[in-house]
Amino acid sequence: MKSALTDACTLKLNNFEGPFDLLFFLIEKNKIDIYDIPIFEITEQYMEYLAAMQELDLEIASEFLVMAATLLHIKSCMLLPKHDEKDAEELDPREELILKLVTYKKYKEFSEILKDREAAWSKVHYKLPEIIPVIQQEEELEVSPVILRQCMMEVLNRSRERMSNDSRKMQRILDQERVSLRAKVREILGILAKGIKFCFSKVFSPLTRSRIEVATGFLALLEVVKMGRASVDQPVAFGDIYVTPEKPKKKRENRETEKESDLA
Amino acid sequence: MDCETIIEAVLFASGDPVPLEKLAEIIEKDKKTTRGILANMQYKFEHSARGIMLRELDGLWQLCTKPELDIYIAKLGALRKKPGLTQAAYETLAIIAYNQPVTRAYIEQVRGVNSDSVIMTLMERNLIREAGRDDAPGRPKLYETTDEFLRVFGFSSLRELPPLEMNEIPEAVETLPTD
Amino acid sequence: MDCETIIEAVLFASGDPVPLEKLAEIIEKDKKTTRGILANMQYKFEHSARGIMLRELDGLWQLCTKPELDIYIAKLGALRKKPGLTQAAYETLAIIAYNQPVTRAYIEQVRGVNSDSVIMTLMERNLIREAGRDDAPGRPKLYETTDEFLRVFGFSSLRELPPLEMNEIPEAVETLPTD
Repeated sequence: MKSALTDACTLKLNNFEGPFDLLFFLIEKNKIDIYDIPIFEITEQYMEYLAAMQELDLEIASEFLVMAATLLHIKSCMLLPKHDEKDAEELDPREELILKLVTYKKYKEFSEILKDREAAWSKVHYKLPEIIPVIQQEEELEVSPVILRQCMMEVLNRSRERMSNDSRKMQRILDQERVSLRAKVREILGILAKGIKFCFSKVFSPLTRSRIEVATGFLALLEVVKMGRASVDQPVAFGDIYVTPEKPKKKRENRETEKESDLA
Repeated sequence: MDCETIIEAVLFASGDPVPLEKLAEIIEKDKKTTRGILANMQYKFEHSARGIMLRELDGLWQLCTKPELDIYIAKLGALRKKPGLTQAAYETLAIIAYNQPVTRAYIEQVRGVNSDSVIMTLMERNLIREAGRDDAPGRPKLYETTDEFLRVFGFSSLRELPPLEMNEIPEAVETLPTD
Repeated sequence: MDCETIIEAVLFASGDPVPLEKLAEIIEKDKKTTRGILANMQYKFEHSARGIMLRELDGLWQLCTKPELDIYIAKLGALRKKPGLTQAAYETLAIIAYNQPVTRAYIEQVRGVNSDSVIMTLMERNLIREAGRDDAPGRPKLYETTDEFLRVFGFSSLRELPPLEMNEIPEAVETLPTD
């Protein structure tokens, strides 16, 4: 093989698309079997080419340097003595490179075919389009019952979510404000059961209870009085109301009054 | 190479009218011969099942489509736009379909957004129509789906609407506040 | 009205490739019948003294001049010849054509060199386009060839790409002599 340096100088130096392109060129030039690359010669020629590029002050793309490193690595691997049979069966260090080169070759060949076809078909000429007015045509709607149903479910779910957001807010208010008459009646009866007299405004103090609670408490008190379980006394108009427990009346009568209060 | 073949290709590629002189130069004939060839071509185009014809405009020659084929060419310009429905339209249509007749207020309650323009679109598409007025205060308009709705969705009657499983239907809808 | 007449006029007026579906719709035939009519027309154009021919591009149909008439059309002048592609562009296009949709990383792996600007050029020439993103980490863009690729290189569909015979590679590698 001749020195590649002289050759390389005559080459259009930056004509190679990449390291594969250059390697491929060297392989073709030396009429080498791509499946049996003499790595020592190829590496040498490749390095000489890079050196030539450097001499000419051409910028060497990093890919070319990576390939140089790869070639040198393969070369050193092949220089290592093989220890035993097993090593011999191991992968040829060139294999990966060869695979890549063969693949590259296929596409390079096809790119030649593309070039030829392009040349052939560039002889075909087309006509510029006429100006054709665009008519907006209303065509059949593309709809789906499945989507209709799905949208219904989505909108309902969204509605539910929105509602539950609203009702959660409402609930929070109601949680604070909801006062059941029955609960208040039970509360008052509970106090009366202890047999003690109490001041209504102390138990249902506006300081500790909401307005609704106080009002409901008052209604509950009236219920309790109606039931005959307590008597009330208000010594001063608009003053404190004192509640005194009363003995329950006959059972039957009780039940009736309780029923009434249920209805109320 | 046949002169008619060349002229057809040249006029086709040009698109624009080409002067007789230019054509004569290309086929390497004199003007009179070229004119004869063109006239012959013109006759053949006219009297055969060709879609195009040869037209002379003041010494310029041009290929163009035959005028009677205009209606077919116009179809090229027809945008093959398969309109679908937007999510909003589907939702609104679904609410109407499943609850008809229904007021605009109800639709907006369920969707949670103003639905005026969607209802307009659905009316324009003839998928819904007005169906009298509700007895509620203000006597709001009611909406229902049309036969076109059934046809487009391929239902033979409203009973064919895909069922909504009862457990999937949120109670919220039944207890809607009338805000 | 004769279907061939209509198709000729429509394709002439269009200039651009027209989908089979559109032609079928215009002549009011089914796709199969339309394809038959087109094949018949194609044959007739080819075997008569016509200057134009009918070509298919992946289901799209277009009229164009016969390639052998190029020399005459060139005499019209003003032919807009696009500059040729670089070697790198052909290589990249070859890799994309056979592996589409394909990532930039794959192209660079095969070519052994950065291919950003080549891909940009091919995109500008409308020979390739983006085709979504790969599922791989980083979700890299995918590239595929366009109808313009088919048109420029004279394929009626990607199925016409000549086989690459990649299958011969593995065997060859297995029988590597150990130098």
